[in-house]
Amino acid sequence: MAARHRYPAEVSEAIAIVSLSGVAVRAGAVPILRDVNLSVHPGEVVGIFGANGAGKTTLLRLVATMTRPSEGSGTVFGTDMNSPDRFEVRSRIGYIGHTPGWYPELTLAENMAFVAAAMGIDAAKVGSCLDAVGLAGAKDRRADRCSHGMQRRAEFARVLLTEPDLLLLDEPHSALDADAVDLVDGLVKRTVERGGAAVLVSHDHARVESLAHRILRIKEGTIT
Amino acid sequence: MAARHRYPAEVSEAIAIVSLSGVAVRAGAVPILRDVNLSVHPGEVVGIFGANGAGKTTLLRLVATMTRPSEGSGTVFGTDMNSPDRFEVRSRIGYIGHTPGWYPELTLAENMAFVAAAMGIDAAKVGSCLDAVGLAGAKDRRADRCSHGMQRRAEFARVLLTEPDLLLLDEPHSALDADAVDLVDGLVKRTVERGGAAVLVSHDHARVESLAHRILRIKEGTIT
Amino acid sequence: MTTAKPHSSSVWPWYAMAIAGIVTLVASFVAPPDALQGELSRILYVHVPAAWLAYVSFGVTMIASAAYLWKKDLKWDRIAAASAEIGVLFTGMTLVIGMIWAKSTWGVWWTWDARLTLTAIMFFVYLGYLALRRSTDDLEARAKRAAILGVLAVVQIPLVHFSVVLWRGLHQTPSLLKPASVDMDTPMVITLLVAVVMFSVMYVAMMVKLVELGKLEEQVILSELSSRTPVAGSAVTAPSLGGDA
Amino acid sequence: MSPTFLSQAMTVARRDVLRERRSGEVLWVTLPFGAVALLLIPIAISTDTLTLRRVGVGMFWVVVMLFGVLIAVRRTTADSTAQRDMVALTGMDPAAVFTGTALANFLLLLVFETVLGVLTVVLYDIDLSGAQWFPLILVLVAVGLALLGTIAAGIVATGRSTAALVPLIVAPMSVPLLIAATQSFEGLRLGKSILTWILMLAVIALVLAVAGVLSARPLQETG
Amino acid sequence: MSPTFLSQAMTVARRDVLRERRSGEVLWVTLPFGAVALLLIPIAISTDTLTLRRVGVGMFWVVVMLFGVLIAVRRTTADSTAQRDMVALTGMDPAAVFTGTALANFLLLLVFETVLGVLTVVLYDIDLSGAQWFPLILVLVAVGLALLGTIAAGIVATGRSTAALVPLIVAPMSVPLLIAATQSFEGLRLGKSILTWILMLAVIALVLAVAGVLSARPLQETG
Ligand code: HEM
Ligand SMILES: Nc1ncnc2c1ncn2[C@@H]1O[C@H](COP(=O)(O)OP(=O)(O)OP(=O)(O)O)[C@@H](O)[C@H]1O
Ligand SMILES: Nc1ncnc2c1ncn2[C@@H]1O[C@H](COP(=O)(O)OP(=O)(O)OP(=O)(O)O)[C@@H](O)[C@H]1O
Ligand SMILES: [Mg+2]
Ligand SMILES: [Mg+2]
Repeated sequence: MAARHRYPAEVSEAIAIVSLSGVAVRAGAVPILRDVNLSVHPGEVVGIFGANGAGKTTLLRLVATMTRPSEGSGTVFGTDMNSPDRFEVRSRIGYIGHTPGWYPELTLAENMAFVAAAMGIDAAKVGSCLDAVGLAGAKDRRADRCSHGMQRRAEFARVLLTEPDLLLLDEPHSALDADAVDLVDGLVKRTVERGGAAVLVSHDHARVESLAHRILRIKEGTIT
Repeated sequence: MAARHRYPAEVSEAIAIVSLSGVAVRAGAVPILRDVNLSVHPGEVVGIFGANGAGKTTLLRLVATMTRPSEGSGTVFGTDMNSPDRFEVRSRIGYIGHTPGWYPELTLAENMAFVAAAMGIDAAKVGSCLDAVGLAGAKDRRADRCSHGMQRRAEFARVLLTEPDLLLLDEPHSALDADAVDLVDGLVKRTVERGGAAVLVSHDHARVESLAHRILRIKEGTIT
Repeated sequence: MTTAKPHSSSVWPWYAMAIAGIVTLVASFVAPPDALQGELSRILYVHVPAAWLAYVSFGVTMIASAAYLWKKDLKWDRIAAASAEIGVLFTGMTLVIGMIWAKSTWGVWWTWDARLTLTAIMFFVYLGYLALRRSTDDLEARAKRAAILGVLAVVQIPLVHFSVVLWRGLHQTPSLLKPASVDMDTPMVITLLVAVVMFSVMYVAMMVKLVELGKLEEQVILSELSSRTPVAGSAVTAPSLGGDA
Repeated sequence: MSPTFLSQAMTVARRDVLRERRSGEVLWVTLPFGAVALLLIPIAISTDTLTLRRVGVGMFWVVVMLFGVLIAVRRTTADSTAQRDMVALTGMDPAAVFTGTALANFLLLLVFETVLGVLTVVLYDIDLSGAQWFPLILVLVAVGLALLGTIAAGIVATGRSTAALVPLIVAPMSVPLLIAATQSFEGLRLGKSILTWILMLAVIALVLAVAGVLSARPLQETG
Repeated sequence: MSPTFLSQAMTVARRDVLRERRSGEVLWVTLPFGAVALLLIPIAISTDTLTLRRVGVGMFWVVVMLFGVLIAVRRTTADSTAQRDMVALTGMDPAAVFTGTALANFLLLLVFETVLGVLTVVLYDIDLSGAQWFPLILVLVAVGLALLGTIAAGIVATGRSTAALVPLIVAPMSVPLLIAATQSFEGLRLGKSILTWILMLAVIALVLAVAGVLSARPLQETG
């Protein structure tokens, strides 16, 4: 099942999942990131800290191929970030951003079913994933009638559904209640055990330090 | 300056700032809150915990008079929540919700200046408030070009600007970096010292417990 | 990357434009007046070349856009943009001069002739193209989107040109680019040809100028972006509530 | 001291104008759309100049009505709950907010009408007799439409009822406006008195203004 | 195995139709608005039945063009960055997403056209000779408009001033469509052959389809 998701075991040690070299991101003439070098290897959990506005979200979206580098080059799963074929690796990436992106007029289950259908995943899995994050009872509730925390939980369900090899989590602990924060740990561990990797952006130093193998700090637009 | 904001000192001990009795909130036929009784007195800091989807945000918006009770009655600063004059007390309420509500096409300073003008506050104060939250350098940046954390910080600047007597903070610590989390404490203390009160909703038990005089828990729509 | 004298080529286009303008004017007044329209017919020598060169400009925009999509070289994007700007200018000229002409021959500024309307619409399409370019500052994203529009928008040319054939209207039917007969006097045709050549010279001169300018602008942006430019994040500092009042 | 009703309204209007200047929604989206509509109509009905001249004024008003209401409605309903909360929590009088919004809508509509009006006159070769009355009629129609759109948007913004109501609210109300507008132009052309129509426009505007201000408080944001 | 191009496109189309069924944007807002437009026109131009009959078909097409494009564009540009991220990260082929979106837009437009078409026939007392050709023409125009709107939304969607450019890009590009549509109806009325126009519509649709599919990958979300 979902064989396309698996990172080939034999090369997993050698090849970096993410590799950025000398990358800069600009918004018009305003530099946001510059000279970023980063490589993330299979099995790794990387924590990223940095002040508000330092460029953490920009970095995650860059790695997710949703923002293109203005300078420098990078690869994700060996695919060039600038290549028009970059959409092909996106199914292996699990990204959770600041705000959930569910379609407000669809129910959680319908939203998830859309993702499943789009990725060729068995629709039957949707229920169990929502169940796993404690949303079984709310699966037929429209997304815009779910509380903020419920929508965030559902994003974790989506990650469970798609089983990505690279997790990119932007402040994953926020909005989750005491019961649900462990979801983050569980998901990260699962992913790593499968030979994937995770990048966590957070202001919650204690939680991330206990989880990450390596902590990076963003300052002045570069990783220090 | 801003005398209308001050709670009359002589009655501040006696009169509750918020008083809800037997309040229920329904969305259509779905009950969200039921039989909520709550009173918040001047000088008090109340922490509210509860699972995702328990109704914490609904409660805060109810107190902020943005949602009306389907049943029961309540007052804020002595004004009935159902009265058509409830808009008159709103200027004394400082509410920070899950997502910032800045106009994306205006700069932070322009957004703030709008609030100042609407409330009859001297526009000169805008700069110093943004400065106090560490956004002096970004005041002329459009809100949609500010990071999530920057927008959240600006909300604290707005609270500094309007000097409310009742603070309603929905997960105030989230998205703030290590430097900025103390803003929450500072603001709450300032408000309380002025004779105001604060209600904090959070999943960050440690931080809120150190701040609050009283902790309430919401479960299945009622305060326990 | 930059040549030693980046400004060396920027003078001759001005001369070229001036000379071409003068030659066109002289030619139009030397030519004999038309039997029917009299002196007014001289407008033709500006009106028609302007329209045709607008076609050429947008055609070049189309080709350069396609080339950009093919090669992903920003050089092509600059050419496409410059040509579109000139095309808009020429289309505007056609419209204004045409309206003046219309007022004096048909008695109204505007009429619902297919060609007139479609020319106006062509004008809007390429204004839209230019507006699209102004909406992003990411050079590559801008180039890509503009290129796609630049290719699609070219349908306006045949539409304008053949509009007179498709509907009956007031406007002159094609008299030159029509396969069979040429129903103009030889002197008129020659003058027209001279004017067209002169407009082409103007077009080339303006292209050189604008492409140069575009390149220069890009260089200015890049040079201002030194490693010392503060990053966006430096605008945020640690908060201080200013005492514990 | 909390600001006066008028200064609150002005604050809101100023905000709206500033937002428009930044986003250019009306000036760069709706206006060109309207202009294109005026250009397309003759192509579509491909008829003689005489008919076009007769049809021109009417088309102008139809375009103004439709797009005018779109302008007023879009701007309000596009705001998020958080944005509406921010406004509500300034404690401004909902009636003042209504007035300010309507004022801004009026100004935007006036620009819209004027530009399209000039275009119509040029394109459709409109008879300009009685042109000294045009400004008055344009202003009155803009007032009416701005109020109408603002009321409709206010009803929608309160939640429950969806945007679906807008056309239902707007359609019947815009008919009298349209009739008064076209008839007063027709009257000018024929050299007849247009007092009745002007009065009708004024009355509509007045009724809508009163309705809007009175309904603002009961309709205030309830999430 | 990752799903085929076609199944991805169908997934997207099904999502769009479901969203429309829930929100009713097209059916309950845009459609009534279009109907209001058709109702207002006779009031505005207040002319004889004969002129109305002549003008009716043209007005129908103008309304279809303007609102049709609004439909196609609104639905795409209204989505938030987070929503677009979600779609992109499914790893679907951008060309399949384009195809699916265009397909859904086509279906919505067809409904829109049909309802308004019936309304036009009733209101304007349209000559129904050659009516067997109507479905073909309606379908071809809907295809063209849907593709055009989807392409335009794609071109502007990532820009900051987003929706601002759409009308400038789309409305003029729809001119060939408008011409072909009105001329084929004119042809039917006069009993002439409309093959050229049908062919023109088909060619436009084909060109747009190719352009859309080819441009989808280069245009894929770039933030
Ligand atoms: C606003 C008004 C007008 C516009 C927008 C306009 C536009 C154009 C355009 C675009 C062309 C190039 C056609 C082509 O070769 O494909 C053209 C050609 C021409 N125009 Fe006009 N025109 C206008 C008014 C007039 C008037 C008033 C006259 C004369 C009575 C006129 C006479 C001509 C002639 C003789 C040609 C050359 C025809 C040919 O060889 O194709 N135009 N016009
Ligand atoms: N219109 C509605 N229809 C049905 N249920 C609704 C509606 N609006 C809100 N709810 C439900 O009301 C409950 C309370 O929502 P609320 O946003 O107050 O939760 P919360 O305690 O703030 O949760 P969180 O910790 O996730 O922020 C949720 O379960 C939500 O799904
Ligand atoms: N279009 C733009 N123009 C100018 N500056 C921009 C633009 N987009 C983003 N920025 C700036 O880029 C910086 C990085 O933003 P980003 O969202 O990556 O920050 P972040 O590290 O995630 O911050 P936070 O902790 O607040 O989430 C911010 O300072 C932001 O203001
Ligand atoms: Mg961030
Ligand atoms: Mg909440």
